[in-house]
Amino acid sequence: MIILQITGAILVILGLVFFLGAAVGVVRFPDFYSRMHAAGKGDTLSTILMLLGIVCFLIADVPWAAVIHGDFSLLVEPILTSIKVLMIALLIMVTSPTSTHALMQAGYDSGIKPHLSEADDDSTPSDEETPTP
Amino acid sequence: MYRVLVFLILMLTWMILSGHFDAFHLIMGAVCSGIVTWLSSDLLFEDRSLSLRTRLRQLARIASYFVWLLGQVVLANIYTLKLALSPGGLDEVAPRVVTFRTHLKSDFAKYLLAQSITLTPGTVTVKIVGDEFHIHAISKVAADGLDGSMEGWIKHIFEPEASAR
Amino acid sequence: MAPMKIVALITVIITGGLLLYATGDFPAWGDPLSPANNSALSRHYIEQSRVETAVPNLVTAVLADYRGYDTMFETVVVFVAGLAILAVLGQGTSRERAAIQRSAERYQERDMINIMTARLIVPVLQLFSLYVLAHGHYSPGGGFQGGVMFGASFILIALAGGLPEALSRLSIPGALLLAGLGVLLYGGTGLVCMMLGQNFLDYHILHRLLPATDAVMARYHAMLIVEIGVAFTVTAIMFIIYAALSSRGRMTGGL
Amino acid sequence: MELFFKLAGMALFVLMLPIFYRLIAGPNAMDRILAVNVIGTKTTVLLVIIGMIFARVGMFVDFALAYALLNFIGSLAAARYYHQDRLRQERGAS
Repeated sequence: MIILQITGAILVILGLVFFLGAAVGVVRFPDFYSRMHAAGKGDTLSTILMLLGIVCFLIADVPWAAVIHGDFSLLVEPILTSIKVLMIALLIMVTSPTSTHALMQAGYDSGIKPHLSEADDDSTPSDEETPTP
Repeated sequence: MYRVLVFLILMLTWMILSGHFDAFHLIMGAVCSGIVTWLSSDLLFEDRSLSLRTRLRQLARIASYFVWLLGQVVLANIYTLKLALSPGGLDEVAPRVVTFRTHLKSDFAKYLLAQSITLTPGTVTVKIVGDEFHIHAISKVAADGLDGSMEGWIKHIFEPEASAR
Repeated sequence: MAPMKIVALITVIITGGLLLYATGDFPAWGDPLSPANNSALSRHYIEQSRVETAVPNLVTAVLADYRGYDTMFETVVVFVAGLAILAVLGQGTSRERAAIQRSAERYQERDMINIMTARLIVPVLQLFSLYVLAHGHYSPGGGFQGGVMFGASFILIALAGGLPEALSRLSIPGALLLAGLGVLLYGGTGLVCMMLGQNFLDYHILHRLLPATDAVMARYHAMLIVEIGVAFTVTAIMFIIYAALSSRGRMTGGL
Repeated sequence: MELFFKLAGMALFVLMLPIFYRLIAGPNAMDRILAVNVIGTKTTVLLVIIGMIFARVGMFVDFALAYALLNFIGSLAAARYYHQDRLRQERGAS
């Protein structure tokens, strides 16, 4: 069970690292849209990783010795809790891109100036456009 | 038909949430699932002409797609992390708006594509107008990443006959 | 604006500081000597509520049974607040509604991604709110929380698919009926107790009406009935407040 | 293990501070909504972690689920409000 705990700890720490990326990105990036990139993605993955780590801890916490001796009732509650935590992760995976998208669209349609770099104007397949409100 | 399916899914969710399996709570769960089915079963499963077999096949393909997507999400985050933390990373930040047309037909397929684009490297769906996707990409590398492999995956999920040809 | 903002900021900081300072006076977590444990009344609740009502969650027992009056009038306050908002903002005349509908449709195209997410989330949200409502006896929750979340599911429909879509699921007259029904369910439970010869909201006498219950389980089930009443009112009023405020009383357009 | 989760929760809070900076400084309203959205998502995780510290995850998971759902509705409402508000202003100006 120590392996599960170590895996869980690694996942939680990885989640924190990704969240560090999101936090730094939110502060450092030049305009609203790129900040949204950092926030939207770092947020989703770090949340999912940390919740997965917590699931690992929950499963490791089950008194396996008693379960092996036939006392399966002890298994019910941790399993249900783990499924609920996974449900939160799934929920975040659905809702977080949606709110990212809704915020992006609101900013785009209301004409927040994007920070477009002049350095590379090789508009390959991309046809750049300034938002026309 | 689909109502029964929705009811069963909701009942399963109820049992996971509840954790009490005595008769009183199960009956209450059936009543509550019934209420929710009655109120909002029309929200789930838009296209009801498909048979359950097709649905199950789609579900299996969506599951394998999810695994691939999760890998892409990790890559997305490593990319953002690199941009955010490396001192020269900001030079690479060159946001742009890309538009492209999709060949996907159903709304759910477009939805899945839009959400996947939002989750993966440096791109966010800003809006969908009809068939046209407006994508905001954070850098040139990210914009070049939109090569249509993701659309191929999703086309394979929902329209397997079309993509086989 | 700027001076007002500074005043607001200072107010917030001072309030927050006072609240943080006040937490220092709290008894330690689970402290048996805390003042809340030492009056005769609270000791009675802590020791006897499980025996008297069969409800493991002490908070629910106190809220819906021992202090039933309190909760009933809270529900009435919520109800009256909804009525007041409708009275001030109005329900919109039909001609106005049609005119605004036309102008609103022009610039307000709905967003497909939001709609699809709402379609996925709303059933989960509704089922979860019913779970919170029904399991108020075991885990934290109850009528108010469940009602707020059920109301939020209608708000989500309105946000994603437009207010007309949400109003077609729960119309304003329907919501008012639901809100009234909730208060009626609560007060009616109390009145039935009176008719059976007990005090108002003294649930244990209800074992004569409810099948297969004794005096203790009657209190348990009556609490659930009362919570359902609270949830009805809160759901309806949440939605009414949102619909009225987001459309400035015209019941169309909206966010 | 409790110590690990206490440290993790504290680290999570410390990492939220830059986002609080964005919340206070953020040049316009959308930046602030963004910051609130991120903090909300992280609060979900923080609730589960608090549950681990108190060894009552079964209870706190319900809070986290409710919070995640309501946080999503909140940021969607904020985005829609901003969107419509701007559109209304433009219509009023033209």
